Amino acid sequence: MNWSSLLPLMILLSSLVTGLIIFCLREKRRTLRTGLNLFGAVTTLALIAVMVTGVYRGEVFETRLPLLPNMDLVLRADALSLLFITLSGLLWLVTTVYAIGYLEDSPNRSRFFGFFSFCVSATLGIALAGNLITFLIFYELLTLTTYPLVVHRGTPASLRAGRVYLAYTMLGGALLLIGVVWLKTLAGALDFTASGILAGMPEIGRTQLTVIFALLIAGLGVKAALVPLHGWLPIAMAAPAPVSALLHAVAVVKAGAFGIVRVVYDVYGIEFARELGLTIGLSAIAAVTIVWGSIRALAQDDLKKRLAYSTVSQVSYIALGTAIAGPLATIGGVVHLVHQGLMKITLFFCAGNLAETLGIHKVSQLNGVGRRMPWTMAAFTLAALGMIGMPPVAGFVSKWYLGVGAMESGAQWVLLVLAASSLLNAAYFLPIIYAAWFKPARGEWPADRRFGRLETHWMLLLPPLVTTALALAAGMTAGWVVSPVSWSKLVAERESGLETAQLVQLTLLQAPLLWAAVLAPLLLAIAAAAPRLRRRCPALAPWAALPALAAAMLPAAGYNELPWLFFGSVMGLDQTGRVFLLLAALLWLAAAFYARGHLRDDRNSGRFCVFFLLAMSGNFGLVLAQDMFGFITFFTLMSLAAYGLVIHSGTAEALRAGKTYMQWVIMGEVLLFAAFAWLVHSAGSADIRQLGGDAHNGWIIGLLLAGFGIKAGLVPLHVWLPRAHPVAPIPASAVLSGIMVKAGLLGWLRFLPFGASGGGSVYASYADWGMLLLVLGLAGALLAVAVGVVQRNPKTLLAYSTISQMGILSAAVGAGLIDPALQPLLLPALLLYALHHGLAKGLLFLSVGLLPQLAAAGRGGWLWVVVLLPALALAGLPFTSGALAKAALKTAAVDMSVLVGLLPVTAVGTTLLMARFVDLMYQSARRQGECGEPMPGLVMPCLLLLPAVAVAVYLLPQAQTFSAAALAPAAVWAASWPLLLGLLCYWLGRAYVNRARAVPAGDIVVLVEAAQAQVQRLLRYGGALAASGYRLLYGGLSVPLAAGNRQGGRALLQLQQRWGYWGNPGLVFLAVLLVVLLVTFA
Amino acid sequence: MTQDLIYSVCGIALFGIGLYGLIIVPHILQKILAVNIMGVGVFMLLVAAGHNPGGVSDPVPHAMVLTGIVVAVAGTALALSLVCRIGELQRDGADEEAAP
Amino acid sequence: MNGLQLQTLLPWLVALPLLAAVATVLLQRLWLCRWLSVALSAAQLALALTVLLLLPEQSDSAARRYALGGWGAPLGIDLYIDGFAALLLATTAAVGFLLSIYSGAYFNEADKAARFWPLWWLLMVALNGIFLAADAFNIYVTLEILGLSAVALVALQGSLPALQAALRYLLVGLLGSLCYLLGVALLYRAYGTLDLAQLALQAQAEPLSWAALGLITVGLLLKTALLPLHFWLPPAHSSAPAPVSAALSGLVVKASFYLLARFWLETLDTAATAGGLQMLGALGAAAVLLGSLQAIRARRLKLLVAYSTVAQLGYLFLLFPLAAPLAAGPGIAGAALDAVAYFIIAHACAKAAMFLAAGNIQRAAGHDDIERLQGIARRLPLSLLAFGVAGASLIGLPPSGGFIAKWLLLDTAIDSGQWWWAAVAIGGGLLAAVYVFRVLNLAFAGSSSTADALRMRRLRLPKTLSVSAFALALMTVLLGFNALWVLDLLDIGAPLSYLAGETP
Amino acid sequence: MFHKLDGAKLPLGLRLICSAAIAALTAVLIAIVILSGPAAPGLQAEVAAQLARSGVDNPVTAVLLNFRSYDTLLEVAVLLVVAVATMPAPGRRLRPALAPTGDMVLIGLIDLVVPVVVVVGAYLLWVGAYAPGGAFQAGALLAGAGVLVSITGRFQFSFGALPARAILALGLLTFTVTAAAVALQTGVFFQYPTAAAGVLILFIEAAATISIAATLVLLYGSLVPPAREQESGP
Repeated sequence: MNWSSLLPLMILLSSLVTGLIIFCLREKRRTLRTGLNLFGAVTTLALIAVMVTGVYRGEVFETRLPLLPNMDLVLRADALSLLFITLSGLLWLVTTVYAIGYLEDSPNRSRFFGFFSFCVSATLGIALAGNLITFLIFYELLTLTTYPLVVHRGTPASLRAGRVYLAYTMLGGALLLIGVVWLKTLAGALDFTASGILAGMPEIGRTQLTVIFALLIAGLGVKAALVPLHGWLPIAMAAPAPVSALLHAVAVVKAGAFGIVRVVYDVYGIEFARELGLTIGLSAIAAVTIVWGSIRALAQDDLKKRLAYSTVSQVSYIALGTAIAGPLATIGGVVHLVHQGLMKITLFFCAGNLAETLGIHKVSQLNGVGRRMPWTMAAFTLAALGMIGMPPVAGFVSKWYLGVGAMESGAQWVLLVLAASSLLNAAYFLPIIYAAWFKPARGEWPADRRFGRLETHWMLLLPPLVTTALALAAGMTAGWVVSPVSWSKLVAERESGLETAQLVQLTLLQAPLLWAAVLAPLLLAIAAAAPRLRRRCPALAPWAALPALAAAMLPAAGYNELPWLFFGSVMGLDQTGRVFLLLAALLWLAAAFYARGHLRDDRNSGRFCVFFLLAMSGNFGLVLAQDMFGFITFFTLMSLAAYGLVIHSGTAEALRAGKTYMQWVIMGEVLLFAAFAWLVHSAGSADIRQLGGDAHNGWIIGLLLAGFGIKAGLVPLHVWLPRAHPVAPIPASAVLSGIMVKAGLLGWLRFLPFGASGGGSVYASYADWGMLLLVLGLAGALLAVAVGVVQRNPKTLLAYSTISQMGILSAAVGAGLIDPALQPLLLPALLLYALHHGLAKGLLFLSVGLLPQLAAAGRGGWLWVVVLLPALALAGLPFTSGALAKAALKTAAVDMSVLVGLLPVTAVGTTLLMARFVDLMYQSARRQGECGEPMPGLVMPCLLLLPAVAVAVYLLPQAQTFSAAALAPAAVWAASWPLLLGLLCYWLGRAYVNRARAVPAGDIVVLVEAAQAQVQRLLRYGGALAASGYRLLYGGLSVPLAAGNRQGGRALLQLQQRWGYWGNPGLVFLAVLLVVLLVTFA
Repeated sequence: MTQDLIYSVCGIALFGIGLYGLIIVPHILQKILAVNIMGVGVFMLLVAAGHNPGGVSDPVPHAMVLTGIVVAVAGTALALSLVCRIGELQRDGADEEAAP
Repeated sequence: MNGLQLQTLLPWLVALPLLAAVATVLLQRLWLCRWLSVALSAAQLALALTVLLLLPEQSDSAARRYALGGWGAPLGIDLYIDGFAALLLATTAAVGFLLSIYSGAYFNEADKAARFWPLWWLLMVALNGIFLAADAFNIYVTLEILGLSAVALVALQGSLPALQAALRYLLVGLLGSLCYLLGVALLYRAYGTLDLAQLALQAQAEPLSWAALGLITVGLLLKTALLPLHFWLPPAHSSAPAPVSAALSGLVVKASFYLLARFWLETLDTAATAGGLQMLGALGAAAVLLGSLQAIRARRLKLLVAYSTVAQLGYLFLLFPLAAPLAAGPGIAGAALDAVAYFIIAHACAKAAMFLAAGNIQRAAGHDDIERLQGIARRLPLSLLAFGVAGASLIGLPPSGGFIAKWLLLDTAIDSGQWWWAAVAIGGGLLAAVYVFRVLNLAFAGSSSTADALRMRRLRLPKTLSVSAFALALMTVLLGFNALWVLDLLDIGAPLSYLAGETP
Repeated sequence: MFHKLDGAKLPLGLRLICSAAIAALTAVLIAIVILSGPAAPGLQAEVAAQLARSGVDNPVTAVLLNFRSYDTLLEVAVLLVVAVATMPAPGRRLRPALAPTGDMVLIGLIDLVVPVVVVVGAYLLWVGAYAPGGAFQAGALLAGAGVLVSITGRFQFSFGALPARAILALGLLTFTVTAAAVALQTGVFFQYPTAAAGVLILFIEAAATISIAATLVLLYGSLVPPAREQESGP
């Protein structure tokens, strides 16, 4: 026995001994117990750290104790076990702190902490188990040690929970035992080996192996809560919060999942398992579990139960990743061990905090709790977003790998499952977040306890914050050597024998300004968490956009490569990016200045500002990102932050708009996720620069079109836009319509096979998609005019105008897809158009806020230029930026007769809309009373933007190609006649338009919502049906265990009573005597 | 039929009779006696097995029977003393029930 | 260790408890009895362990045989030891040691204590005698000592149910002994010898040996309380004083099982039939299931534990079908014995611990009605922990002796192609979980009025009681670690020797 | 008095079945015994061969106290078990079954008979070495005398007292110690030196006789139901 063979044992003992000592302590020795607890946890962690460094240096740690002939108790550290023990050790420490705070002054603490330590010991044992038998031993031990924790409270509910828990786990343990023994008789010692034990044993019957596999998975599936073996998990919620946290995040469910990974990879061997066809079944079960758990979670009002069902769903990601059986999916599954642990423990901590501090147990009681407990709810929100799969929280990373892995293994349907699960996750988490932050509180909390200056006891507050930070860090630093993902990569490499790891690159920061552009608003937003800074925030916000502006203006070459961030983050500024960054910087700058004045009297200006800055940061980031992860991360950041902007006013309308917005955002995220996963797989890299045209297939293009189409307001995915843009405060509307929708366009430009050189044949298959996009875009361009022109609210009208303009851009992109030959010219044209539209639309929105000034404009009619110039530019008045953009588009799409032919028609429509807009503004301005007092500080930003609208487009290098075409006399005429025609039309139809009833904003979504109500009723009915079926299936199980054997045993009892007399036993004796004699006679 | 065979058959028959008594006869004293009868049957069989017509008979079964008798006496005595104590307790119990 | 011969130690294993019995009869002072007994128990343990240590050096079967009086087999009586016997001896000594410590604190009435110690030591005499026995009639006498002393110990409780249970136990024991003796008589008649080894050589498959085997089997089954004949066990074991229950359930029933195994698989193996072996297995399986169900139903704690014994004994009988020579090769038979021997040892420790814990609870609460025991854990945490740990072993949860035993059993069952016995073992484990946790639930049930009532009683339970119960439970756990050592020992002398393909 | 101990009376059908079963069993056993022919030759040859070394002439005694003396030792242990089990609590006396009687005839008879019994007992003990007789027979005879003495109330045994216990344990103690002590001489338990075998056996038997007699008296006494207070009156 030397050091390296003792270390695993010592890790185990460090928690075991702690538990033993604590067990012997008297209840009153509080300080000593706390000290011991922390000491034990820290010691374990330290030993784990020693081991990790040792393994890193190539040492082998193995404790081997003989147990039975040909069977040893083996504790060994490999990559997979290190991952798990590190997680366990870390979360133990955190949970210990939490539990100390949580259980203050409650009885039986020595018992609790004793078993708590035992439980950790068992988990560590599971992690370190070097063969199936050792694993089994600790697995059973875990059952035993968690039971006292589950029933700790001693209430009837918890006792029942304990019984159910035992019933399930004991059955599972028994199945596992049979499987292990059987396997052992066939295959010997069952030491975990990287490529599986069984692959090298062809002589074993396949049917047997299949049955054994089923037994093992069923046994492990109980703890991993695979449907239909998950019934214990929600019931076990009766346990105290730290126990739930530990049960769900680390110990129990993870033990099951971990076991599944071990069995599939290290016992069967992934290749072999797939050959046997075993992984299909497992992945199917996992998929069903994922979806079913989520559906059940939807129906729960009890917060902890909802989280429990969420666990049911989430843990199966691990099984799914394992079963998909590709190296990347393995990474996803394994890393989800860690990620889910971090996030779920956070959620449970938070739920515990709510219950402990405010007495809140139900989702329905959560209204407005975000104000009372901001830190807790912030942690909750982040973790929940991670669960949904929002980057950059850790959950995204695992989903990412799972998706890519599924593609790699040709299991496309998994994407569907992931998408469905994400949607469902959102459906049950977002209402919580929404209620906590945005709904007003309903009077008193059920049981409010005060803890001085903090919102709750510091020991309760610290752990969730730490785990959230870790979850966030795990997602952000996915590419770092010591991140869970890299670790999982190591595991996956070992398991599948494939090289997937990247070389570790040195950090390259060639263009620090790019980072500054992103970080400036982000840091400011974070700083604004402090109340004192928050008040200053509006004043500071504009300056945060300056680095971006500088970056867009100044020439800078090269890329920032941060391999440890995400999956190797790359930031760069290419031509496309530069245009978008310029647009973004200008708009955000102007909007920020505008907001300073606009929100001067708003009580919540600080909050607005935080969201504003976050969205800004996301927007800059997505423009700069040159890798998919960066792109989607910032894209998500922007989308989510924009939610805060949309609902800022808090009116019913705003809330409804926010809801619609969020639904579509989530949908878009899911679609994009699927698309990206597929893309990364087929391209082999997440780096956009290496994205060849041949990486795509029809599905990817379809997903990209739909995913970005939502953001870009592509008909019929546009419905959120006319609702969300108008209700937001004016500066927010400006950036929403001006630049944020352009993110969709940018996405297309970046990820569609656009502007890339490629063979003609590859593109042939994209033509259909291109045609679709073209048709939808043009339809949108025209229909939006029809709907927009009857609007009364100028902002809604502008939103429809945006849809119309984006339709044109979409159609252009579609044209590019149809005919790749167009692309070299089309790309700069698109950029020009985007810049022009963004600036003009932004200014138009800002101008809406100037109404009071305009109304009082008697003395300065010149202010109308702020309204008229962008309006005319949009309409395409010759020599304006609009004329240039349109000419460019026409030139570029010269071969695309449909587009070229319809462009003037859209110009007519745009003119109509703009005429209507100016008319509306004019009408409003005339009715002075409605306009209110003019606010100071609004004019300046508009004036700042005005020259940009006028000339910025001409300054672009891309403009040079087209300026000649735009300034040619024919072009001038071509630009003029639609304008004139439009004005004429408006003049003719003005009376009708003024009388017409406005189509409700969101047009078709109204119909959808009507249908939705019906669907919801149906769903509720279906849910009830499912629930009753569930009771039918499982209700029966708990009854005989709980109510006990009252009926079944009566006959037996009578039998026994009768046997108490002598007669029957005597007879029995005789019978036995005769039988024995009979059978002994051969 | 030789002499030892007669004894053997009788021994087995006695065993059967004892068994019948033990199982069927309700009274506890009779049961105890039945056990003794069974014992006697076995002893007879043993002694018969040691019978050596025409020669010295085998002393080992004799010794075994002697030992067996003592054991049987001990068992019987213990059983009887238990019966006595049970009877005593039952009588006390009956008294207590009757008293109030 | 040349000076110390294994053989010379064997008679001391009987003589030591005999002398102890005499000494405790003669000593008047209670505390003297108590400490002497504890000391002698320790000596007995040391003796048994020394035997265990010396055993591996003796591969020759003659070296493990001790001719009392120097006469040798047919005429005199031999003592014989092999791995199986040695392990059981060591188990007896170890469990006996802890039970002695416990009993010292448990019996505080002069009268009971004065009777207890001699009877206790005579029980030890009988147990050691049986494990060492190599003579069929000698076994009869030791069986009688065992039965009578056990009955007397049960009757120590003095309550009416205890006396009635004792009486029934006594009659059953006598009936069993007489059946056994009848079988021995038939054997002597047929083969003219009483020595087991010689019987094994001479016995043939003929009606007389079949009848003898049948009678011996029924007699021993009755004493082992295999399922249809188990009716006497629950009342006797549940109404006895705690340490007595522990010894009865842990050790005494194992003695008759040990003999059954010897007769079926060694001495009269030629007469053993496949049908008989399978039938014993089937009865065992039935015992596992029905006994567990009864335990689940039991209202009283000690009754629950007693029924659990009925169930656990069922496992042991799986030895017969698994070791059946027709079923599999010699390796499997050896594995089956390994499994069952481990079962015996693990169950001895676990069940003793459980009964001691139950005794503590009964003493503290004044009753052992399970429903009324809520909140008892707060008062007797260590006892309940002991109960839980021992229960885990019964369920077969690792790491415990019970787990290893179950593992080996499953292994053997699957290996020999008789998977249905594996199903029995698994099912039994699950049922055991149900009844064990039924009790453990009490530990966590909220404090009720009972807990307060207990506090009112203010009965200080001596620490020794709970600590020794826990020590036994701990032993059960320790057995779950290095099983190799135990199993290596077991193979010495190839117990049930034909299994290894040799005849003694 | 024992009604509650009795098993329920079985129904006739069951009794018939039982009887049939037992009859069948007995018949089978008898058939087997008859068919299996004469008994195998026993151990008489071996006994005869070794009798000279046993120290006694009576083969049964030789088997009992030398060849198979281990069994006999355990037999004495069985008696001790029962003695301990039925032993009255310390300080409690066994009650005489009859009130001390003043019947002169009875007293005279006892005075006459008891010494004779003692002498006969001693003879039986001694003759065991040569002819049927021995410890158990002698002990039983002595016990008879003891019972006589105790029921007439002439003498009351206090079995809880130390001397009585000593007497009860004497047989086992002597036997065990002797068996172990000879091992010092010969190296084997129970292997008496041939020369001293006869004496040692007699010594053991004497001790055993006393214990057996005492045990039997104790057993008899313990069975006497304690008289009820009300009924013990005249």
